[in-house]
Amino acid sequence: MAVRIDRELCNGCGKLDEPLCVRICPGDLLYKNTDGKAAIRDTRDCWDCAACIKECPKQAIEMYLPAQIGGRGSTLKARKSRDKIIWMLKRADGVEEIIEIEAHRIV
Amino acid sequence: MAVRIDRELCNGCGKLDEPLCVRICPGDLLYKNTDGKAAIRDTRDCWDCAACIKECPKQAIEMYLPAQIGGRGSTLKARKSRDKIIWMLKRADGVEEIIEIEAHRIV
Amino acid sequence: MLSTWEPEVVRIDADILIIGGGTAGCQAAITAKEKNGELKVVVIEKAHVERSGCLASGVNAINAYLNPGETPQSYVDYVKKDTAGLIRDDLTYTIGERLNNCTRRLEEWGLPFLKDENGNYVARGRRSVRINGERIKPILAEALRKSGALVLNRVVATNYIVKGRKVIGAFAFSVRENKFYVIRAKAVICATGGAAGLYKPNNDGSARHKMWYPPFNTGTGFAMGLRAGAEMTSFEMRFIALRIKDVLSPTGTIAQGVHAPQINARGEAYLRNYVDRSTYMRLYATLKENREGRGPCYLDITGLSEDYNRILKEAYLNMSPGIVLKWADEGVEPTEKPVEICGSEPYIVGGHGLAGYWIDSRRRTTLEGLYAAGDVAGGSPKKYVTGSMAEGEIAAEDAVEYIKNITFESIDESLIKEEIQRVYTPLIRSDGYKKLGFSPDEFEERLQKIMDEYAGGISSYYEVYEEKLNIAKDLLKELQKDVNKGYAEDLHDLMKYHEVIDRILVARAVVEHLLYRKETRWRCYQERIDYPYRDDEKWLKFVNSIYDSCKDEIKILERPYTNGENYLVTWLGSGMSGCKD
Amino acid sequence: MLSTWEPEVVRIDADILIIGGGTAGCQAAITAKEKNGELKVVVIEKAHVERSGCLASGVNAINAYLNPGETPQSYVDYVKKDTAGLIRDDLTYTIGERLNNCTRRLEEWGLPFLKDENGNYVARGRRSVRINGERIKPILAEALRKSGALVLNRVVATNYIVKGRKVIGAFAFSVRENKFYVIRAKAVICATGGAAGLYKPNNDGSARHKMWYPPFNTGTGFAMGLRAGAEMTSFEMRFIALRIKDVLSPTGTIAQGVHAPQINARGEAYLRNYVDRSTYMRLYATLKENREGRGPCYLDITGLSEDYNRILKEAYLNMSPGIVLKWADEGVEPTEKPVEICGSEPYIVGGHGLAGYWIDSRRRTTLEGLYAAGDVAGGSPKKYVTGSMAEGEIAAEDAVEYIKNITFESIDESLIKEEIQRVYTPLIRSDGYKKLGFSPDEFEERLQKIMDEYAGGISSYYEVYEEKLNIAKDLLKELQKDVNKGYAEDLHDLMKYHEVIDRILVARAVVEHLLYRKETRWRCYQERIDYPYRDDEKWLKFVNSIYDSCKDEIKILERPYTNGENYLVTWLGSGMSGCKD
Ligand SMILES: Cc1cc2c(cc1C)N(S(=O)(=O)O)[C@H]1C(=O)NC(=O)N=C1N2C[C@H](O)[C@H](O)[C@H](O)COP(=O)(O)OP(=O)(O)OC[C@H]1O[C@@H](n2cnc3c(N)ncnc32)[C@H](O)[C@@H]1O
Ligand SMILES: Cc1cc2c(cc1C)N(S(=O)(=O)O)[C@H]1C(=O)NC(=O)N=C1N2C[C@H](O)[C@H](O)[C@H](O)COP(=O)(O)OP(=O)(O)OC[C@H]1O[C@@H](n2cnc3c(N)ncnc32)[C@H](O)[C@@H]1O
Ligand SMILES: Nc1ncnc2c1ncn2[C@@H]1O[C@H](COP(=O)(O)O)[C@@H](O)[C@H]1O
Ligand SMILES: Nc1ncnc2c1ncn2[C@@H]1O[C@H](COP(=O)(O)O)[C@@H](O)[C@H]1O
Ligand SMILES: Nc1ncnc2c1ncn2[C@@H]1O[C@H](COP(=O)(O)O)[C@@H](O)[C@H]1O
Ligand code: SF4
Ligand code: SF4
Ligand code: SF4
Ligand code: SF4
Ligand code: NA
Repeated sequence: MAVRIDRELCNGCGKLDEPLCVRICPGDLLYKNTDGKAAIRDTRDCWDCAACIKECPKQAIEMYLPAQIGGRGSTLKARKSRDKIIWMLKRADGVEEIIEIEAHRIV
Repeated sequence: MAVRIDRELCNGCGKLDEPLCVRICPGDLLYKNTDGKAAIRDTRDCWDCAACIKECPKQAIEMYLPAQIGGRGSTLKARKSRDKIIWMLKRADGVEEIIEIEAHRIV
Repeated sequence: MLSTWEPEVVRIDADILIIGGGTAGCQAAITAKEKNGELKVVVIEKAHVERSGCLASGVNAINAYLNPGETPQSYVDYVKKDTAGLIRDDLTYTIGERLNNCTRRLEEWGLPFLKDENGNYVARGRRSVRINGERIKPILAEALRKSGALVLNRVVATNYIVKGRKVIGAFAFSVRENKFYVIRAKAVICATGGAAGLYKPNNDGSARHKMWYPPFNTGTGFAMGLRAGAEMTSFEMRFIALRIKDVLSPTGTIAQGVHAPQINARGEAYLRNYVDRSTYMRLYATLKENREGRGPCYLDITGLSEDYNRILKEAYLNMSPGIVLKWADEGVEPTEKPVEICGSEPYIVGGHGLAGYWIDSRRRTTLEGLYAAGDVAGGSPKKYVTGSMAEGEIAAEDAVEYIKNITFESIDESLIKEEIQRVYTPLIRSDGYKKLGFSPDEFEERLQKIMDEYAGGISSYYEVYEEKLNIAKDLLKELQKDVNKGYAEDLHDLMKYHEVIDRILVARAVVEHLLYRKETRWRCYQERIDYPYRDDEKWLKFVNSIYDSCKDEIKILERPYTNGENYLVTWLGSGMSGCKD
Repeated sequence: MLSTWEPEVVRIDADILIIGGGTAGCQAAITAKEKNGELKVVVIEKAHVERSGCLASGVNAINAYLNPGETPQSYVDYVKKDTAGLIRDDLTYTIGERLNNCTRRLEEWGLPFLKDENGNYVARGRRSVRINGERIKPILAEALRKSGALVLNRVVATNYIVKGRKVIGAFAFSVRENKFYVIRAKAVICATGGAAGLYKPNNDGSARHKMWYPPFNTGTGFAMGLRAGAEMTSFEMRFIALRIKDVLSPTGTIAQGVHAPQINARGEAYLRNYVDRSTYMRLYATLKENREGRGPCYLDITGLSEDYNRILKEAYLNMSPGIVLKWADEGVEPTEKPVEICGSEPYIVGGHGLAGYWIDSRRRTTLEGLYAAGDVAGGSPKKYVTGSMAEGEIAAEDAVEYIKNITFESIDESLIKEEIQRVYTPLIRSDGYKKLGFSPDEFEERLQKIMDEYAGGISSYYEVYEEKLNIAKDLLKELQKDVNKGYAEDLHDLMKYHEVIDRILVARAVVEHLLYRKETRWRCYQERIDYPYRDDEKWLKFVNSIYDSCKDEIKILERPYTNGENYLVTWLGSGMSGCKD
């Protein structure tokens, strides 16, 4: 269990045939639910690779650690631009941190 | 995962407020589903104590071993009478065995 | 917010309240009613007394019975020898005195005992007799019903009601109805059994509850006692059962029952290399064979005649059907191959081991008005079914006398409010704050991982040492805080939530005990690799603990071993009372 | 019955078919198209090439790059020394020749490399440079797209199409559509990566897939090769990663990146006690500290300046965000405390380790028309990203030449029918026979339990010996039969079903290899406690295997180690062809 989809924020990627998160997940874990929103088949199968959270244009997916390995509710979201990735880390105690990293040197 | 409820055989214990299997399970794992039949909350929580399979008057519940520990589909059912317990062991290869044991010396 | 879940408060007054309607609890209730039929005796049981606790599946022997030639003292001698010299002789002796009578009672109620030609019980070793014990729990439950005690099934105790150092009742909630119970009592007997699920079990995922000890015995009795300031003993002596691999069925049935030797992968009867063949050494030796390249190990039943196929299947169907299914899945008859054996997860259990409430010979705990009996009571290992019954009897007999001078105490309403809040808050969180929380299952995984890795679980061959134990200690304290972020979806889930809460506290006590005893007294059960030898000079004494709930600290104290003398159990803790102001 | 699930059969002819669009596969496709833009190059990928395989999350270093002063030969020397003297020099050398060029290509495509004042790459050790590699896979995928190769995403290869000992294409199915692919090819390059999930992983339950290696790399390439009769090497050299505990994030980032020492619980830099500090000895030493009472062990980053908090977070966000969340959950900055380390589950992977297809220096396997590159190719450890790319290049360059004289082969229709049957039967069973079956997850649990307990998983400190391995061998054979009772609910489930099928076969090969090598060459990776020493005289040679699918037997053969000389890879197996008649 490691990603959580905010059903308020997710719009099912509108008119796209295949939502972006569904398209990207290397484990084929995400699917479009009957309610038109993204859902995860089995949270136990998630690798925590963060591909989906980077891909979601609505920042509707957040990653967190399972309690088993010490997870306490800190979350990670991401927004990607053409050349950067902007990480949004939110600690369980509310402290937020933005980390921007170069990701693609456009040549 | 260790008990399986046959939804054809189960009649939800008819008019009983609380089905017999629901009443007996030491783990409170069984409940009456919206369809009126018994169901198990989470098969992973079953202790394999066999209380429910002894209790069911319809022999609708069978016990088996999870594949993880070598389960291959052999099943165990039981029928109790006032003084005896009759076990019905069915091997995955189809071989059946009935074992009757004294259970209560009525005095 | 609370209102959506606000339970109906049910108030009951009981002369004697028995928590846990298992082996000890049933016998306690029956005894109390026999002594004085006028008394209001109430039993609360989280499951249904018909099939709850250790006996849910049945048993196939009465493991504590004095066959001809045995005496209470010979029983004490045996138990002491098997426990590296450290037991409470007084407790064991007073159990020994009653074993055979408890056995006879079971027979009177209709439990089928196997008999020889002369009508005597069929011995299975010097202190054991064979039974067809599949129905043992319904039989006990019937006797309980007939006794006239009031039985509340599906009612889960959560805490004692405490006044100063006196227990005046208990709180409980129903998993069937939206009801919260406030039960006042003149005396309370705790008979909630031991604790499984503190450690990562042998199997995981779909088979995670395929364990020897009932996964539904979650140590709540210990936790309630700790929270109330009761003194506990010997939590460092974890009981680790030598069991049939995968299905975790008991081994005594064949080791003792048909004298099957323990052999290693080379066919050697490896116990021959050991002078000490006590219960824990049989386990230790098995692990050693495995570690040194001579495993796996087996109980060899291949020499037996074909008759034993049926005998063994019956014996296990009476107690632990898992192995019968395993034989079927392997397509073999029992005697066709040796059965592989392994060590279980560590349990905290006073019926096989030494851990539990610190009690006196009347089964009084260090809290006034509170008794303990059976797997939840410490100091007297190898009591099993009949020993647990014996303790239930002793406690009930004393309680019947004790309450003569006791009147009901008034309960501070704010205590009730607080406990309702504590108990039901996870459900409330599930309404509003679910997004941030974890389920009870997830916290249980965390607990078991911590204990497995840092406090000597299966994956470290049960070995412990200071540095790791200190980490366990810290992580458990953090986990205890984190659980407050948990939620429960329904009443069943709420029960699981409190089970985790309770297990964490028990685990914390286990870790403190393991940290304290700086020797290795019982290999595997308590194996401090930084203090690898038994040291009678310094450590032939009890390690006890009291939880200080104000400071949230477990304090360790020592109690001397005094050979056979009766103990005066005095209260040394501060308990819940101290932190109110 | 089949009809309900009868898939549409899609037929494709490819000059070069590449199975697996990961690091090696992308580079192979790009290279082939660069060499000859006219060729029809097809890539099939079970996930989506944009974020599949090892690189899905990103990486933060190019671990195989020759910094100034290093040469292909010094690279060979280092890898050989780190692998107890047994590698394929020819393979490692030919990788070494291309490492820096592959690195430059990544930079050209836009991967951000850190540079020093002089515009040189920032070295992270002698053969490693730092990158901001979060986007590495999308960058590779973009280059792939531009190459003009045809990419089929969500298409899972299940088997090669084999004629005699020649591979003439592959079968595959879509997890998005009800389509079965029959792809003919003049040459096939296998680039499916290694295998995780053969063993019980470090975490279970809700965290079971929190592992280092991708849980979605399931060893299908190995299994397809085995079923087709290809020769495999060194499966006994399991790669076990030293990783950050709980989150399993890589450690090189701090061990090599900021020179953090490995310390034990007492603060001692315990590697000082070892002359040999090779990769597996760093792991072995860590386990030893733990076993002997000096654990846990840590990478000590507390000495670093505060700047490193940001540096380390960035580095890990670029590759493995788990540890960043862990720091957040603990409420600490990275340099506030040492990070605890542990050994991972054993993986079979040719990119870090030695296991994989037996190939020649052109990356030809022992089957005609079949190449292997990257983590699926054996003999050349420590190739990492750039080494995998190099192998993709070498294979593609040779394939472009090879196919000049090759024409498409006709495919026997009955082969197609058989494979459709094999692939889709679990879905059919789900219609009718579900009652008797188990899900893929349940079989995976079984597999992992067997491997953990009998073939040297985490719970036995990775140690193996003959008796237990023989049990694993038997149980795996039985499991292989039992899986036939499994079912799949949908196409996703069907993929998982075949992943288990494939893992079981790979696991069987691992066990045979472990049984065969009667020495201990690589501690932990291959630690035979019944043969505890390295024995160069007898065992400085490769242990290889070929699966005989007719007899369902894995045959072991030996291949000599010949210092640096090119290998002629000849086919010694009988393969699938033999049992048709
Ligand atoms: C688990 C187990 C135990 C045994 C065996 C096999 C197995 C699989 N074998 S052999 O392997 O040794 O061979 C037996 C055997 O053949 N012969 C024998 O004499 N003893 C055996 N034991 C040992 C005895 O059974 C054991 O020592 C006694 O039964 C212990 O009696 P007691 O201490 O009463 O525990 P219990 O489990 O029976 O009852 C506890 C009850 O408390 C309830 N409970 C718990 N928490 C509660 C709460 N918060 N609120 C309300 N109720 C709450 C429980 O539901 C339960 O009903
Ligand atoms: C898992 C992992 C690996 C690394 C790292 C961190 C982590 C978390 N780190 S550090 O820790 O070392 O530091 C890296 C690092 O920083 N630097 C580095 O150089 N290498 C790292 N590796 C090693 C390299 O990444 C690795 O050696 C190469 O990427 C291997 O390349 P390749 O052999 O191509 O494997 P792949 O996983 O990229 O691709 C396999 C593809 O095949 C697909 N596939 C598999 N089966 C298929 C089937 N049946 N049908 C169709 N497709 C089918 C997969 O989906 C995948 O796309
Ligand atoms: N190897 C053995 N030798 C003698 N008694 C045993 C042996 N194993 C178990 N027992 C006894 O059998 C009873 C049940 O044990 P168990 O099944 O291990 O819980 C206990 O009284 C044990 O002391
Ligand atoms: N070329 C090499 N040959 C052998 N061992 C090496 C080589 N380079 C690095 N190492 C080992 O890797 C460790 C770290 O080296 P470095 O990566 O240079 O910081 C050293 O302790 C060496 O044992
Ligand atoms: N302690 C170490 N000393 C030197 N190099 C290391 C150390 N740990 C990891 N590395 C190197 O860092 C790279 C990535 O390693 P890893 O993160 O363990 O996969 C590899 O090239 C390793 O050889
Ligand atoms: S990518 Fe985001 S918005 Fe689109 S379906 Fe997935 S969660 Fe919803
Ligand atoms: S984090 Fe990775 S594995 Fe998990 S759901 Fe997202 S894309 Fe899939
Ligand atoms: S006892 Fe049997 S018939 Fe009654 S509800 Fe349960 S399964 Fe159905
Ligand atoms: S076997 Fe026992 S634990 Fe499992 S569902 Fe039936 S009664 Fe409950
Ligand atoms: Na271990």
